[in-house]
Amino acid sequence: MAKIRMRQAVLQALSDAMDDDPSVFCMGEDIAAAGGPFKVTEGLLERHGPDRVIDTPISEMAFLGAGVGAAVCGMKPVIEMMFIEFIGVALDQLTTQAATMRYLSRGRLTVPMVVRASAGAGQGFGCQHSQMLDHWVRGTPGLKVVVASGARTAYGLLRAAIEDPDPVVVLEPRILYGEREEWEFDPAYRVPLGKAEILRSGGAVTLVTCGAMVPVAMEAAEGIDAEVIDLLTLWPWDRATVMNSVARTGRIVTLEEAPRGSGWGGDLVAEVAQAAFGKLKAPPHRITLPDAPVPYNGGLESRYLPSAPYVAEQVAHLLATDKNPQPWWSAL
Amino acid sequence: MAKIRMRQAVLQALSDAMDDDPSVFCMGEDIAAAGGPFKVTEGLLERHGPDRVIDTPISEMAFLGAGVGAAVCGMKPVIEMMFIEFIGVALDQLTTQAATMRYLSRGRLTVPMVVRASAGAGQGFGCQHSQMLDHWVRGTPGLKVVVASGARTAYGLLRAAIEDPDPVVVLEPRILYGEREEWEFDPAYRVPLGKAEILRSGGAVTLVTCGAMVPVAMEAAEGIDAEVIDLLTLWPWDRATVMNSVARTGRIVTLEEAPRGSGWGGDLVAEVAQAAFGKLKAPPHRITLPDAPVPYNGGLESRYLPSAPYVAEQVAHLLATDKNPQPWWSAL
Amino acid sequence: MTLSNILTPRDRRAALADRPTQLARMIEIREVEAAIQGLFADGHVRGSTHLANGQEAVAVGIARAIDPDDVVTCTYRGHGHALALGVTPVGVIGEICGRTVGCAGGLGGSMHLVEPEVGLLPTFAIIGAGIPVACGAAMAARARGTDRVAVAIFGDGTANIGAFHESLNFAAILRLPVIFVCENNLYGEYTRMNLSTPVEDIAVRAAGYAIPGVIVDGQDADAVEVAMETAVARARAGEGPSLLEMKTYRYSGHSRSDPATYRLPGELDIWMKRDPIPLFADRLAAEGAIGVGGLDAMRAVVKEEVGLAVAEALAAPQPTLDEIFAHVDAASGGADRRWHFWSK
Amino acid sequence: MTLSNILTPRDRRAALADRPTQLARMIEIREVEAAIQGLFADGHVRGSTHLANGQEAVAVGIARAIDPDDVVTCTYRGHGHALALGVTPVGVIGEICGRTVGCAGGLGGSMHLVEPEVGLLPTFAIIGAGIPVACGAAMAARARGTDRVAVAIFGDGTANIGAFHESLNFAAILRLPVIFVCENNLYGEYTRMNLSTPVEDIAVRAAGYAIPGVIVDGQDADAVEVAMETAVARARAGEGPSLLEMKTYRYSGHSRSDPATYRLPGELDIWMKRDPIPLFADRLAAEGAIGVGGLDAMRAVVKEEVGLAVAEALAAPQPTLDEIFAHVDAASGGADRRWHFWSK
Ligand SMILES: Cc1ncc(C[n+]2csc(CCOP(=O)(O)OP(=O)(O)O)c2C)c(N)n1
Ligand SMILES: Cc1ncc(C[n+]2csc(CCOP(=O)(O)OP(=O)(O)O)c2C)c(N)n1
Ligand SMILES: [Mg+2]
Ligand SMILES: [Mg+2]
Repeated sequence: MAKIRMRQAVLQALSDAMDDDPSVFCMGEDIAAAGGPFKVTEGLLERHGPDRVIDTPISEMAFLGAGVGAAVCGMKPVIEMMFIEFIGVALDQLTTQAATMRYLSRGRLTVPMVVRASAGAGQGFGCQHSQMLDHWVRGTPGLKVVVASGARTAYGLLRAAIEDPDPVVVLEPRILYGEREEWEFDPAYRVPLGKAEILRSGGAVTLVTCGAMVPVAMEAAEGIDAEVIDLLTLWPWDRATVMNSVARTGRIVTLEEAPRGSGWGGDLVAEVAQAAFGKLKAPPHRITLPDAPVPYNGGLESRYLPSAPYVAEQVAHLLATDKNPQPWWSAL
Repeated sequence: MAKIRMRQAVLQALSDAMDDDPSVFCMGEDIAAAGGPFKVTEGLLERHGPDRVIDTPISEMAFLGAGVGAAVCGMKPVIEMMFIEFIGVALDQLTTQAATMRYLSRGRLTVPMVVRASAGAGQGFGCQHSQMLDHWVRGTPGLKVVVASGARTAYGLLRAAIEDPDPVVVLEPRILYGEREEWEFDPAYRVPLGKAEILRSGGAVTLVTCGAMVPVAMEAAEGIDAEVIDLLTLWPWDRATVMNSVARTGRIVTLEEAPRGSGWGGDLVAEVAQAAFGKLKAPPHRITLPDAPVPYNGGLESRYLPSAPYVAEQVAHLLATDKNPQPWWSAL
Repeated sequence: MTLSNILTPRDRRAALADRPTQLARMIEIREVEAAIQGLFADGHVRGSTHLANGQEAVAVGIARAIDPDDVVTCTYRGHGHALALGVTPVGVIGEICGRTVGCAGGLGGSMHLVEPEVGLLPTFAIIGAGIPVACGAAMAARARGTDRVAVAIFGDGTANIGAFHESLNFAAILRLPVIFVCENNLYGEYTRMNLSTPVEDIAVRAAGYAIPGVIVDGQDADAVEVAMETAVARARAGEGPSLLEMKTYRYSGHSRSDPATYRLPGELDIWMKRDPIPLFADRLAAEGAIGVGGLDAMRAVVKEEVGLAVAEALAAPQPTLDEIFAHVDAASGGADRRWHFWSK
Repeated sequence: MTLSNILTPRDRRAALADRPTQLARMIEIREVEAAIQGLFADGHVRGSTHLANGQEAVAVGIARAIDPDDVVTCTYRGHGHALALGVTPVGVIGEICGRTVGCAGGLGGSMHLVEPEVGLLPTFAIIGAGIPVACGAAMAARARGTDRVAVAIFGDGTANIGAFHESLNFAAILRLPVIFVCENNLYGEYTRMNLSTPVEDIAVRAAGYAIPGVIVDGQDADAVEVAMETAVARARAGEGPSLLEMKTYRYSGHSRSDPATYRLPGELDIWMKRDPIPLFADRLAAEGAIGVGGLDAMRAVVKEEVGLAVAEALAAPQPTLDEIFAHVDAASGGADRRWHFWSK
């Protein structure tokens, strides 16, 4: 049982996948010689060589598109988008090209490509380098979206994504790269795509979250009879696990690292409200970011992001009153 | 009282806005000399001249970004994206640059820019030219998104969007360009951003929709006691109008031209489920597109899109049973 | 020359080795485009369609210079390339009419023709999108130890989109076996090139990436073939990419019923004087490869074949609703029909 | 030379007319970057920060050649440009420390410095994003009948992104009054230019757009100024855009605590031998504009000023929570502080 950092788990997953399958290769900006801006790919070049660990020019459209072409022709490219925001200059290749290749070729051509991207707030990178932006890709037919929440899930999701025959976006919360997790490393370990995980069982409320909000939710859940679910796959998400939990608890709260207007919780809560109609003990509740860009200042950013005490307070209020608490900014 | 086509209303709105405000100019591919691929800007060049009606190279990133810079420097650019899909090669300029300019300059610099885009399915343009894709921009702090549903709303929304001090995306359902609407033309007419419209009052169910689905909803509503709401602004959407209607009807159905995973109905239904908790007579219901790309074949595409009979059938089933009907494809 | 409709795409491709067949293929493209124009007028074609009549020599010249195992990314203006590469007239016309016999089963349409058997990826409807994808195919070819190359075909207007620039730089720095073919037909939609592009020759941009930039007579199928062969040889030898600019012209408007009133006066006539079909026919006659009246005889045969293809396409069934869901992703449950490039 | 901290940005800009002040400004940039490095080490700077020490001559040369009413788009590596254009050391250091006295109130951070008063738009953190925006500013200048120009400043690595290509073509075809300034410091992040770009000079790419492409000695403030003046004159005269490539070098790593172990051996020393500050100081001495020991004296004064700025920044309050919501859109209710370019 060793404690490993998420950064190491991602590196291990990439390296193991390249050991197991010669068609896997990695490509991105400064991932090879420099070992990655977040040291995620350190040593990958030395181990697998320059033909399989490739530094690119600053040309997201070119290397994301090249990933599509390489995947169609029998390779399994793993493309790194250093920050998810950068996909804003190349989105077409992922959502319009990769996602329609199988459909337009009537199943003859497929795009087994993985796009890895660091994402999320909390480290003072400012409003153009701190978002999750899963809504840009979530719900695109033919495209899957997953979010890691620590070393174990990062390894398991990434291996599963690389083995998936279709394009998968893997979001890696940047703030978790350095976090260590107790995990009995197992190279055969996979997190099946489309499956959520119950991290903590509870009877009073189902708290669904993902990514960097998972540790926040777990801390907040202490002392509350909350069932915490790590959604893991944002699209297509695990309806059964969520619905079964809500059937037991009768209450649903989502904890989302996104403003309400673009968060994954809308679709999820809508589905719950439909499936559990008449069976909920309290109104569904969404804990989200405010409708504003991410502030740079440390004090502001740490308030901007939901903290464990804030989440605990929100959930406690819901349990105590069976009414929706106001978000912190309503008091301003 | 004249019948005018939506295409003419858009043209009139652009021309009137340019007459009223010298800082307004239009830019896009083939909008000037050719009068636009859908003949929407026919005559605009002749009336307002080449300095204000500008043909661009095929460079979405350049001319969308130029719109941002021109807006910051006192102009009111109206940028045409011929098909909304094309924003996939330039999204960064809209969501990451335009939307954060006011925030990063602490209110000193603003981006009064309008991005017009034709959108939607139904005409056999294939899966890369037939989507709404409002989810790419919806919910972005600092950015508004509206959808026209006919000549009147196209004129009113576009004029209001051009007068708005912040960036606004105006989606124009391509399939409606040729549709005629009875409307007493009034150059002072505006559709306030952020306000929905009740097109038909009813007591049994609130049917919320927008864009090309509005005529479908209206036809479907005949013979049903349905209140039909045209949302008009997708972000920020009109909470009050929707909630008040649901408070009266006790039932909510959304009709969305998007697969469920990316449709605007998720957030809306989640909000309704929260605000009207315990007061709904039936589970909320969402009528969406299937989770598949848009097919080219005519028979397939016309089934792929919700038709009036299908919507009527879905709503009738909900009213009769107070249970959610299955989508048509569940029978396949 | 053989009845194209009873041959497989690969057979049709192989048949191009025969010079008279090469001429017949150019005529076939011309006739198929004419047929599509008619089908559009008759309401059998939905949405939009982009004809390439006038550009036949580019398509056939490229198809002759590469192997069916080489990969091609092309655009919505791809009917001619699809036919040249080997897709049958029924596969092309059927797709454009949305029928099951179409090369994409009727779900793709005019802008998305496809045939992996002859290396054609689904043609791209977003400007520039196919260019980086061709780079990736070239990366795969090299990584898998084959000497396959990739060809990216696009237009003059597309030379102003970011993906063009990024791809040429990317391919140059990685020395990828890819050939960038710009079909310069002088117009991007309704805009003449001089109004969107400050240089007259796209080929000059190659210097910005230190790769060869070659201007080619796109009306001469042999000139296209020779230029392609040089670039392909260079690519297969590991010497990197090339940019070829094919000077050509489209006789039809940009799409649908565009009357192309924006053309410069007389321009069309000047180009028609160098129509690629008689130009090539005369050469074959001089070579003695076809006899007197050979062109007319050939045209008659091809016309008949295309007529048969149209009839077959229109007689074919429409796809069923389940096709919408058959191939969205691996879980869709559509039969596994995966094509494996370069697998022994 | 005057105490920079008590001057407004516009005053500081005007003060650059004085050549000793020009030298002092270069020293100021050097010292502010050094201070930021220290503040980062001490934990006062969050996220990332990108220093421009070594590139001071480019910043000051540009600032001298344009007016405060001209518009500048720059990148995350913008501390030097912000200071040169006129932003006060407190405005820069304060922003990077997230304080209210920062030029973006502490909400933007190191990558987003801004000061409309001197034409600086919020610096862009997405590669290439500022280039088309500068084109738009140039369109506005022309549309509004002013002779203002726009300057887009970006790096060598950025010359490989689509926005660079599209913008140069766009500006060329519209003959926009914009100057594209590529600061070629030989590296894009941790990658040497030769590994990402097949040409040695970015300037050669100008030929692909039929605009002037000029290589400039970026270590010589006067050379930068002269080259800029030519391009600016051309732009103001309506003759269109230019691409200037400033050959320079960054002494620090790409960002944060990057040790820059990827540098070629000896490369740093070679560049330091042509450090822009002594180079310019010697020239001023030769002109008699500064006396013996003038440089040291000046450095001492600037060091003290920067020390005061650091103290003032660290003593300043943190922004309050309501600032998050003050300027999201017009409805946010933040005070209307709109800046109007070129309004009488
Ligand atoms: C990103 C994007 N922008 C715009 C379009 C619309 N469009 C389709 S074809 C075309 C003209 C392309 O001209 P060119 O590259 O010369 O090719 P040609 O049609 O002449 O073969 C345009 C602008 C598109 N499909 N994608
Ligand atoms: C679209 C995009 N891709 C990648 C990055 C990450 N990134 C930030 S700086 C940088 C290097 C830029 O190099 P250059 O253009 O030479 O500018 P310099 O930093 O040397 O001034 C990269 C790749 C980004 N910010 N945006
Ligand atoms: Mg063309
Ligand atoms: Mg650089």
